[in-house]
Amino acid sequence: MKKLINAPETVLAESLSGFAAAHADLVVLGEENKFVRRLNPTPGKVALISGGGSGHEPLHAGFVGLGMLDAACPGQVFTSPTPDQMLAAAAAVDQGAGTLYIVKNYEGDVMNFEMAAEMAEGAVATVVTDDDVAVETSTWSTGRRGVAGTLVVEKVVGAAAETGADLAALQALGREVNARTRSMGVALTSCTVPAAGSPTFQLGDDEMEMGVGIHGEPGRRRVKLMAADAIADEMVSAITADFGADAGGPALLLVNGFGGTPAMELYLMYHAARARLEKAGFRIERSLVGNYVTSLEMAGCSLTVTRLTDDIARGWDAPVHTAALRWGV
Amino acid sequence: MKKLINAPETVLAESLSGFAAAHADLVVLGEENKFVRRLNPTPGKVALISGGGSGHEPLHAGFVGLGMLDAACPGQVFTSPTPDQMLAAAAAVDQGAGTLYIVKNYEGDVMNFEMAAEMAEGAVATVVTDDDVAVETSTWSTGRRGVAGTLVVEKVVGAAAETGADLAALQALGREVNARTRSMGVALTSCTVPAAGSPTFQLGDDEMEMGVGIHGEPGRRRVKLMAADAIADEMVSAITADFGADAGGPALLLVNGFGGTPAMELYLMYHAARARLEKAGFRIERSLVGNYVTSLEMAGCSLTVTRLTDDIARGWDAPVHTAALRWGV
Amino acid sequence: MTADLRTLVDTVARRVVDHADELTRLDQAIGDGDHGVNMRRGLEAVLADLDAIAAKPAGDALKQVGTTLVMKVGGASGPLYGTLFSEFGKTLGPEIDATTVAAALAAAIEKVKARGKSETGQKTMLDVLVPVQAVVAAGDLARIRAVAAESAAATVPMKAIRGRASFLGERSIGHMDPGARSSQLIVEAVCDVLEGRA
Amino acid sequence: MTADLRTLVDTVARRVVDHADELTRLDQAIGDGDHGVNMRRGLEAVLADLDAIAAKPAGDALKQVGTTLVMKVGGASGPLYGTLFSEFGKTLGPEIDATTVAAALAAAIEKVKARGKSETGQKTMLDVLVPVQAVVAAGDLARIRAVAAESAAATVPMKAIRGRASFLGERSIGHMDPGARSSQLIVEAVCDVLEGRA
Ligand SMILES: Nc1ncnc2c1ncn2[C@@H]1O[C@H](COP(=O)(O)OP(=O)(O)O)[C@@H](O)[C@H]1O
Ligand SMILES: Nc1ncnc2c1ncn2[C@@H]1O[C@H](COP(=O)(O)OP(=O)(O)O)[C@@H](O)[C@H]1O
Ligand SMILES: [Mg+2]
Ligand SMILES: [Mg+2]
Ligand SMILES: [Mg+2]
Ligand SMILES: [Mg+2]
Repeated sequence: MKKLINAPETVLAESLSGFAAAHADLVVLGEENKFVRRLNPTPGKVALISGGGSGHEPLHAGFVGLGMLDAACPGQVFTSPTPDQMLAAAAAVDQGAGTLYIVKNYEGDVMNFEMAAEMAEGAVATVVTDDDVAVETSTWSTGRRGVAGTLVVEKVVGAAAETGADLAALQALGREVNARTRSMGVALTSCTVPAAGSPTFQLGDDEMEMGVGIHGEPGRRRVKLMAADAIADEMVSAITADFGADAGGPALLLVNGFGGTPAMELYLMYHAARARLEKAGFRIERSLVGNYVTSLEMAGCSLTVTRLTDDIARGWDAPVHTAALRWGV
Repeated sequence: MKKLINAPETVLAESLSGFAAAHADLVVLGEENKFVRRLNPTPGKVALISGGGSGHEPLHAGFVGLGMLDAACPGQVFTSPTPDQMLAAAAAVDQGAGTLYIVKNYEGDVMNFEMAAEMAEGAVATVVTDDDVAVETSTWSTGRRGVAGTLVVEKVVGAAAETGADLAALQALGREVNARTRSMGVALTSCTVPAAGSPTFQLGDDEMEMGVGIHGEPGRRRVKLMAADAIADEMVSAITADFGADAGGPALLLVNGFGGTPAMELYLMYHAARARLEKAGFRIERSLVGNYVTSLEMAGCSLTVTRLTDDIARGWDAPVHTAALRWGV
Repeated sequence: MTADLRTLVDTVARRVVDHADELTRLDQAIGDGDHGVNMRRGLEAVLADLDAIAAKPAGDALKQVGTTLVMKVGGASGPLYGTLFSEFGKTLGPEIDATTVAAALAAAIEKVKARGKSETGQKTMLDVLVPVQAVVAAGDLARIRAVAAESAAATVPMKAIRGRASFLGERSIGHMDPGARSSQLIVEAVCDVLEGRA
Repeated sequence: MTADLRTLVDTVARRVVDHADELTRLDQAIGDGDHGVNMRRGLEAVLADLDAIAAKPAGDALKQVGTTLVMKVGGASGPLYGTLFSEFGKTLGPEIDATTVAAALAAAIEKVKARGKSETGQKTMLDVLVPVQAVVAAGDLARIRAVAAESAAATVPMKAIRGRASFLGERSIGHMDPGARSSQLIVEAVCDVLEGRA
C-alpha cells in the first residue's frame, strides 16, 4: 500500500485537521471530528446536512459553505457515519427552520441517517440520491446507488435554501433534481482502503470494471479495456436508455474523476461524452469536469447528466463558496 | 498502459477540444491547437503567456482567464511547445502593451520561448521560474526546475497585469515572487507518457522518489517508503534550509497533488507540512491544496512555500476567473 | 444456560476482533472491504467499556453493547448489529433460559429486518441469525453451532439482494457473505462460553 | 562526397524514425521518456515534406529541415537539432566537399552550443557532434562512423550537466545519452548513403 499517511488509524483525523486548517475561513471541525460545519451560516435558513463514508473527497466536506451544505459528517473510509454524528451536526447548525439530510442510497447511509432522524428533536426531512444507472432496480432490490449526481442535488438545493425555501420545498426540489439525474461509472484500477491494506479488487492489465460504484466495489461487469470512445458509447447509452422518452433537452454534464485519473483524460472523456449526448438530443448548457466524488486513488470516471429546468439551472448558477466549488463570490 | 484515451496521437487534441468546450465561457482554442486564449481579454493590459509540455493539467490552460494568463501554449506530453505556438498566441492576445512569457526552467521550454522572443515583433519580456529545491544549483548546471511555484507567479503577476502594471514592472514582480518561492516534490509512483506506453521509471512497492520533478523523471534519490510525517520533515527541511536566513514570516503554502493522490492524503500532508513550517517560524496565511501542477497520473505531491509580502498577498487575493482557480468573481 | 456475563461479552468481542482480517477479505470479494475493520472498531469500543458493561444486569448490558455498536461501527452492520443487541437486551427479562433467549432473539431479529428492510434468502447476516434463532429454544449447543456454520456456508451460492454485494448481481454468487460469517462467529463464541470452552 | 539529396534526407529521417522506441527507452532511463517520440514527430514531418525539400538547393533544403524540426519537435532537442540543420544549411555554400561540410558543421555546432549554453563533456548530443565534426574534413567515412559510435558510447559513464538528465546528478551515470544516440544515428545514416549502402 503506497499512501501519504502515517497510520491507517490516524488518516481520517489528520486529514480532517488539515482540511479545517486550510479552509479556516469557511469551516469549523466539530468535536471528536463528528462533523465539519460552516463557519458563518446564513441566519434562519433550513440546515442542510450530508455525510457518508470518507474517501470520496471533496464530497461532502468540500461542499460545506455558502450556497451548499451547512454540515457534513465524515464516516470512516467507505463506511457510513453514525447517528451521533448527524445529531451533533444538527445540534450545531439547526436554526429552527428544520434540517434536511441529503443521503446517498447505500443501506449503511440510509439506516444511520434514519436512526438519527428518529432520535432528532427538530423537524427533519431526507432526500435520498440514487442516480447510478449501473445498478438494476427492481422492487425487491436495494435500489440504485447515489453517486456523483449527489453533488448536483447538494448544489441546487443549497442555492434554494439560501433564498429561504422551507423544508418541504427543499425536499421536493432535491427529489426532483435527483429524479432528473443519471450517472454511470467505469474503473481502470481498484483502490485500497488504508485499514485493509490491499486493493479491494484485482484487475488485469487489460481489464476494466464497467458500471462501478464509488467504494472500490467491483462494477457490473468486468470487460476488456476499451478505447475512450467505446467507453463513452456504453456509458452514454446506459444513461440515455435509462432516461427513456425523457432523454434530450437542456442538460448539465459532469465528468467526475475517481481520484487517480488525470485532468487530460477527464477532458477527453468530456469531449467524447458531450458529442454522444448531443447526438442523443441533449444540449449541454452547464459543465463540470474534475475530481469531485472520488473513490480514493481509483483510476476511472463517471458521467452524470442532469436534465435542466430553468429553476435547476438558476440554482446551479447561484453563488457558492465552499472548498471545492466556488463561483459568483 | 491503462488510460481513458483513443490513441496516443489524438490524446492532446481531443482533450483540448473537451477543455475548450467545457469552458467556452472563458477560453477559445487557437487554430491547430497552438494555444488556448482568453475569450474576453481585459483591454490594454500586458499579455501574459505561458506554456509547456502537456500532462501537467490544469497548468497552464486551466489558468487562462481574468486575473491570470491571457494564453497558454500546450506542447506534446512533457515536451515544450514550439516557437510558432508562442508567436501565434502573442499575435492573438498582444494588445500593444507587450507580452510577458512565464517559462518554467527546463532547457526545452527556455530555448523554445527564447526562439519565439527572438522572432517576436512586439516587446517581449520573460520570467523564468525555478522554485524546485530538489535540484542542486551551481554556476555550471542547468539550474533548478520550475514546478508548482509557477502557479503562484502566474496568479500574482496576473493580478498586477489586470491593474495595468507595465511590462517591466510585471517582469520584476514575477522575478520577485519566484525568488520568494521554493518547492519540493515526492513521488510514490511513476507515470506513463501515452506515446511511450510504459512507465518512465519503475519503483518497488516499498520505494519512493524523493525530490522528483513533474515530468515523470526520477527524483534526486530513491528511498524506502516513509510515513507522511517523515516525508514532510524532509521536504520542509529542504525548503527551509534553502530559504536560509530568510525562512519564516507570513507565507503561502501550496500542497500540490501530482495527479494520482487523493485529496484525503493531500490534506493530511498539508496538516503535517503546516505544523513543521510553523515550527520553523512561518505563519501560513494563504493556503491551496489540490491537483494543480500534475505529472499525469503520478502519485505523490509537492510542497510550495511563498514568502508573502503585502503586495504578493493582495495579488493572490485578487479576483481570478479561470477553469482551475476562481474566486472573487 | 449459565455463564458469566463479562466472559460472554469479552469472548464474543475478542472472537470478532481476532477474525477481522478474514471478515475484511470476505467483504473485499463482494463488498467494499471494510466489514472486519468496522466490526473491530465497534467491538474494541465494547472491550474498552467492558467493566461498565459487565456491572449491569444482562438486559442493560446488551443494550449498552448495542448502543456502542451503533455509535462506533457505522456502515450497514453498525445499525443492524446495534439494533440486534439493543432490542435483544430490551426484550430479555431477568429470567434467562433457552426459551426467554429464543423469544428475545426473535424480537430483536424482527427489528433488524425492519431496519434493513430485509428477509432471509438475501445473502445477509439474517441468513445465519434466523435459522440459529429457530433452534435456540431447544437448547442444544452442538446443534446451534452446526446450524450457524451450515447457514453461513449456505450464503455462498446465494445471489445478494441486500447490502453492497447486491450491486454485483450474479457476481455475488460463490462468496460467503461477510455479515453471515460475523454472525456465525458471534454464535460460536457464545456456544464456546456456554460449553465452558472459553 | 556526392549523393542524392532526397536519398540523404529520406535515409536520415527514416533511420531516426525506425529507432524511435530505442531513443524513448534511453530517455526513460535518465530523462522524461519522449526523445524518440519527439524525433519521430519531427522527422515524420520532414518526410511528409520530402518532395518540397528535395526540390531545393542543398543549403535551402537543410534550412527547411531545420525549420520543420523547430516547429514540430519541441522539447530541448527541437531547438537544438533545428538550429543545427538551419545553421548548417545557412553556412553551406554551393560547393559541397569534405572541407566545406566540416566548416559548415563547425559553424552550426557553435550555434547549438550558444542555444543550449552547453559544451562537450556534459552528456549531450554535443558529445557526438563535436568529435564527429573534427574528423569530417578528412573525409574517411569509416573513421567518422567509428568516432560517432565511440563518442555515443563514451556518454555512458558521464554525469549529465545539461538537459533533464542533469536533475539526476550521479544517477545519470551509466546510461547512454539519448541525444548522443540520435546524433550517432544521423551520422551513420549519412555515412551509409555516402557509401552507397542505403
Ligand atoms: N439490509 C440489510 N439487511 C441485513 N443485513 C445487511 C443488510 N445490508 C447489509 N447487511 C449485512 O451487512 C454486511 C456488511 O457490513 P459492512 O461491510 O460492515 O457494511 P457496509 O456494507 O456498509 O460496508 C453484509 O455482509 C450483510 O450481511
Ligand atoms: N543544453 C543542451 N545542450 C545540448 N544538448 C542538450 C541540451 N539539453 C538537452 N540536450 C539534448 O537533448 C536530449 C533530450 O531531448 P528530448 O528528450 O527530445 O527533450 P527534453 O529533454 O526536453 O525532453 C538530451 O539527451 C541531450 O542530448
Ligand atoms: Mg462500508
Ligand atoms: Mg520532454
Ligand atoms: Mg463493507
Ligand atoms: Mg526527453
